[in-house]
Amino acid sequence: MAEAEKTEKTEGTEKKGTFVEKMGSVDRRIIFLLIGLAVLIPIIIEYTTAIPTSPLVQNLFDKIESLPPGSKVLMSFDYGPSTVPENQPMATAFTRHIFEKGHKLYLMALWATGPRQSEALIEDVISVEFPDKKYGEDWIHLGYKAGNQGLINTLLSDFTAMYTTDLDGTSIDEFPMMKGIGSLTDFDLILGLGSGFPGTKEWVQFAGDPGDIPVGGGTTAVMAPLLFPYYPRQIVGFLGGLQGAAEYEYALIKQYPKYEEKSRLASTSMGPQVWAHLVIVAFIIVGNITFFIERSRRKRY
Amino acid sequence: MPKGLVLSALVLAVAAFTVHAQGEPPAPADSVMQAQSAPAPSVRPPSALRAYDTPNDHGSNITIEWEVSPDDAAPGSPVTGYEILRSENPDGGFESIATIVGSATIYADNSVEDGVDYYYRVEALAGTGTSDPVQAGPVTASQQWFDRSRANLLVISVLLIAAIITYVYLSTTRELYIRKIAGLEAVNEAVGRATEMGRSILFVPGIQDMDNVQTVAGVAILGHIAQRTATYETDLNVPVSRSIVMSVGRETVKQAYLEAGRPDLYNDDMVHYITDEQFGYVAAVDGIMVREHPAACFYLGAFFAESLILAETGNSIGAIQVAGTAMPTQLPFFVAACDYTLIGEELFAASAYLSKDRKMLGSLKGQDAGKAIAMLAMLIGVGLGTLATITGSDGLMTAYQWLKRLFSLNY
Amino acid sequence: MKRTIPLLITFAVGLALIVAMFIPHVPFYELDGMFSVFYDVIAVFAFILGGGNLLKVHLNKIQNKRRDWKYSIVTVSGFFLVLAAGLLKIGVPDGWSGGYQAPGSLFKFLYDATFQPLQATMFSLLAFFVASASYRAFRAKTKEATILLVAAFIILLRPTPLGYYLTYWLPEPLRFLHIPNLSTWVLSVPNMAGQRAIMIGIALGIVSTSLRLILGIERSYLGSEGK
Amino acid sequence: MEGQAILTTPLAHAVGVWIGALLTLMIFSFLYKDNPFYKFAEHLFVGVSAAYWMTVAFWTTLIPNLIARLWPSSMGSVLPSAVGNERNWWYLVPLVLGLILLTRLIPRIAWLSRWAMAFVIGYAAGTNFTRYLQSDFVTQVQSTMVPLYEPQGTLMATIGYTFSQIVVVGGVICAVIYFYFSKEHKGSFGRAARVGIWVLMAAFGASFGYTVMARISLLTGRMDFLYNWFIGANW
Repeated sequence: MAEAEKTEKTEGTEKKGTFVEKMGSVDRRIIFLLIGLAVLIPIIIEYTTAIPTSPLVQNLFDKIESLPPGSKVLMSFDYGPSTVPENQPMATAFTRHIFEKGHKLYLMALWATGPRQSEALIEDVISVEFPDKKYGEDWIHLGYKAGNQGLINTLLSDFTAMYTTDLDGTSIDEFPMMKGIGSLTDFDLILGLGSGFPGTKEWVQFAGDPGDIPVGGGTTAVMAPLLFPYYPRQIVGFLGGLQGAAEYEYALIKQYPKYEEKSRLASTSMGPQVWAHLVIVAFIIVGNITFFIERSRRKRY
Repeated sequence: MPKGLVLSALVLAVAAFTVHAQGEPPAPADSVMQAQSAPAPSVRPPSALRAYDTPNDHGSNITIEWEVSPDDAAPGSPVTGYEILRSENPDGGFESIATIVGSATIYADNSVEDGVDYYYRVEALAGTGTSDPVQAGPVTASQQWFDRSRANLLVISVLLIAAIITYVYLSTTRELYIRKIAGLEAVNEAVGRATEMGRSILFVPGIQDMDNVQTVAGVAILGHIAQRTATYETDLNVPVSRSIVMSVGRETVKQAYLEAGRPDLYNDDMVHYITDEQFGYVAAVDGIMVREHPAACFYLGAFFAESLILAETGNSIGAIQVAGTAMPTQLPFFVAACDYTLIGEELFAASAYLSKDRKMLGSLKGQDAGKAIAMLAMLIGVGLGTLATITGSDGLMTAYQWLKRLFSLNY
Repeated sequence: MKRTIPLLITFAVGLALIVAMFIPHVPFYELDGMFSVFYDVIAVFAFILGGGNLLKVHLNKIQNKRRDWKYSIVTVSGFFLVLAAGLLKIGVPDGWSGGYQAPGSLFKFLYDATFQPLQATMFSLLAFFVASASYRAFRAKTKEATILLVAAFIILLRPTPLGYYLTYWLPEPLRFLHIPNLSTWVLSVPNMAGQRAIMIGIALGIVSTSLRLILGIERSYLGSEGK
Repeated sequence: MEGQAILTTPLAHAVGVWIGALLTLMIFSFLYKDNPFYKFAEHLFVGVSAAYWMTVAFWTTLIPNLIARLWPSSMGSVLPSAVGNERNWWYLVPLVLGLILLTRLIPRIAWLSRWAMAFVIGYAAGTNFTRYLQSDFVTQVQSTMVPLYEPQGTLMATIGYTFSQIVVVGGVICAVIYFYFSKEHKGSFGRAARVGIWVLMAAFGASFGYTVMARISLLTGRMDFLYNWFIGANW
């Protein structure tokens, strides 16, 4: 750094850099400072952003909104603890919306680490915010079964052959909400929450297409581009990373203002993202404007 | 069930039973014994049982296929699964080796020995009992010497190897044109600049070990740069993140100083080990940069997220930076932050380019032949696919599917 | 002797692995797996050379009191402390049979207190460097640089409300120009085309380099053909 | 042992958090300029991480994959599961190769170490050849063979689909042409190469922009840690 400073100072003293030149070569430490603040301040003031919902997310929101109350929604937890920061806010937002509309929620998992995340959802959201919802009537916890896409295949033809009991081992015949569930085609919507293989893509390929069942869901940001080719024909919509979750939260708050306070998991962590991106975008604009001014000046001499 | 249906079911059962008895010797006693001991068959047996040695494997594996039992077709059917039995003699001693839930139609038995005859029976399972068995055999497992599902990969590999070897051979007789690569032209400029300023050159061969060909390519380029630092008597500093890279790097630099006729300038600590940890290594290299102010920094090899930390710190000390990697995720950062970047394949062309070795330059032409093959295949594939969808002709569609299969992982 | 045998070893091992791809028969089937375990074991032996060099360099610095020698004491003491804690399983609840990283062990404590925060913080420096790099690099100097700038700009706008307000008013037929859709398109069309071409190029480069190594045309550590 | 109880107590946790927070600030100080704090953190990180990876290699590779395979009976309490199985003589090969790599320490026979290097380079060439041929060459060529026209429901969607496919296929072809070494980039070939570098630049710009979000979330995590430590610590 010392060397770089020396050259900058010598340049500075020779000819007083005009404002434009100074803006053209801002010291990198100022940029660092602004990025640091852009991330720290939103954390301190817990700033939440209103991320306008993109059609990709809005379609899925409208689908759940338009389903008649009491529709059957299957939610599959296909991720591990490492992607909880991105996937868990999606599960939370979906669950609130499903219960708000009086739909029936079926929890299952293609990943062995899935049930741990669905249990966290039960403790933090279901039992706290919806104590009136009865287990076995409004929601049920079916747990993990091995087989990846092979499992989806079997469930498509005979759901109860694989899930003969719920997670705790009580036979499914005792649960009223399991009546009439012969195969995946009996569900009104499948939500695949994924971060890798098997994930949302496998739910589209092995359940959505063959069984003609509406499929939606959410994935980590890095997996999102893989789902774009399926939208909108084979997938109703999906949430891409934290931003997708924040957009869904924003749509949920717009529809049900009572969630304004509680439903802020994704949008608070999107605060630093928005501010930092704005700082970067601003510096790019500044850099280019000064570049064009200097070039036009040089052309004139 | 209305009486008519029961009657037809019975007739069907008898018909199915006689049709599939062909595997067993039709000793009347045997079939009679079968009929008495088995409870009235509640479900009809599966059909078309086939057992064969699983192809393209290293043996001890037999695959069994069958059609689902006629009762299993409709959803909500009484059939809950299938039982697989195996024996080494056709008449008896069958033991169950697997029960499969759901309407499966295939099973791979990997608990067999090669060269032994096996007989298989499959029965449909229902709540109340099992259907009559259907039998197949004898079948023996064996190892194959050639994996037919990779025949297409073999063709493509032979094609590429042939292209490369022919051009390597041709290059010894004919002059070959190789286009300019900006990053490599800058190597001499960078070494010259460091010598003028009396400052050192920093070389980072990536953070992966020698089992990654990008690191091997980086160390090969290190050899050529070391020859130049030997002739110009410039300091060379090579911090490495893996111990094997240290050993191979030292051998390479030592050889280069030998060939440049300056073994006296070489000392082992030019190439020194820091730590295997990606970010510990980057923290140390950043420290070297800001304290020793190298005039030129080379980042050539496999990099991960730390690439931008190196490039930005290098930029802050005003060094010429030449980077090269075959990690698509890191190329954007090198392109943005460094003066010159070797993009993907250019990293592998560097050592041929710098050494001017005719055979190596020939192999570059072989790579170009590989590109021609790839482009041709893609263009033909797209052409066939488009025409097939527009005209809807089956001939074009099968040609298109065949070409796609030629470039698939199991042929 | 010093040159031909290494070339033969590389030729034999490389060729065997390529051939093993096409032959499922017993010896070749697990060749790849076995060689990778052999490689890991060699890498562990190499650690002795690497670690030895690290200690030699820093102990040398301390002895000759060269620049920043005091910090070398930190490296050497940190090194021995963690190595002793790990190899001797100090503090591991069930002694020798317990896991070396078991909670309660000194090794785990040192990992959580020093290694993990240092690693996470060095990684997080990238947020600063991404900003300074984009300020410096995304300038419309040449056509290529302009395309680089425009593509990055579209993606950078996506999470910001600026991106939404900039294009939400566009009428329905121009819907694909909305920032979210445009950035999706840029990511899944030109970006995919570029990545695919780079990967095809890299694959050919690696096939050619591997062949040069196996045939002994590329010799690097053995010195060029001349000598 | 009474010792291990200490390291899991809340006090030990608090000490750990304090050390972590101080080291975090030391690394951040590098952003301003090189200083003694950063030097301390850097040197500590090098020593600790080198020893960490050596310990990991010792317990996960040397013991289970070499010593347990050659002397299973000696495992005793360290790896009880291995005591039963019988010796596998094949593992003498890596043992010998590892030892001759160490001959680098003895200058007179240091040339022997090249045999071990030869094995490593042969292994690299063989595995990379097969892996990259399959995953990067064959798969990428196949996934580019996509029909340019395919009905997509509405007319607008079909036009969009066809346009995108043309850009993808054209982009891949031009970018591959850019990588051509043995042909002058002149005339129509040169123009295709130029379009190729534009496609590459668009790809680099897009993936640069796309990873910014991931990098910012890393910093958010550290700032969160520092903030909670700062307000949590009872000054």
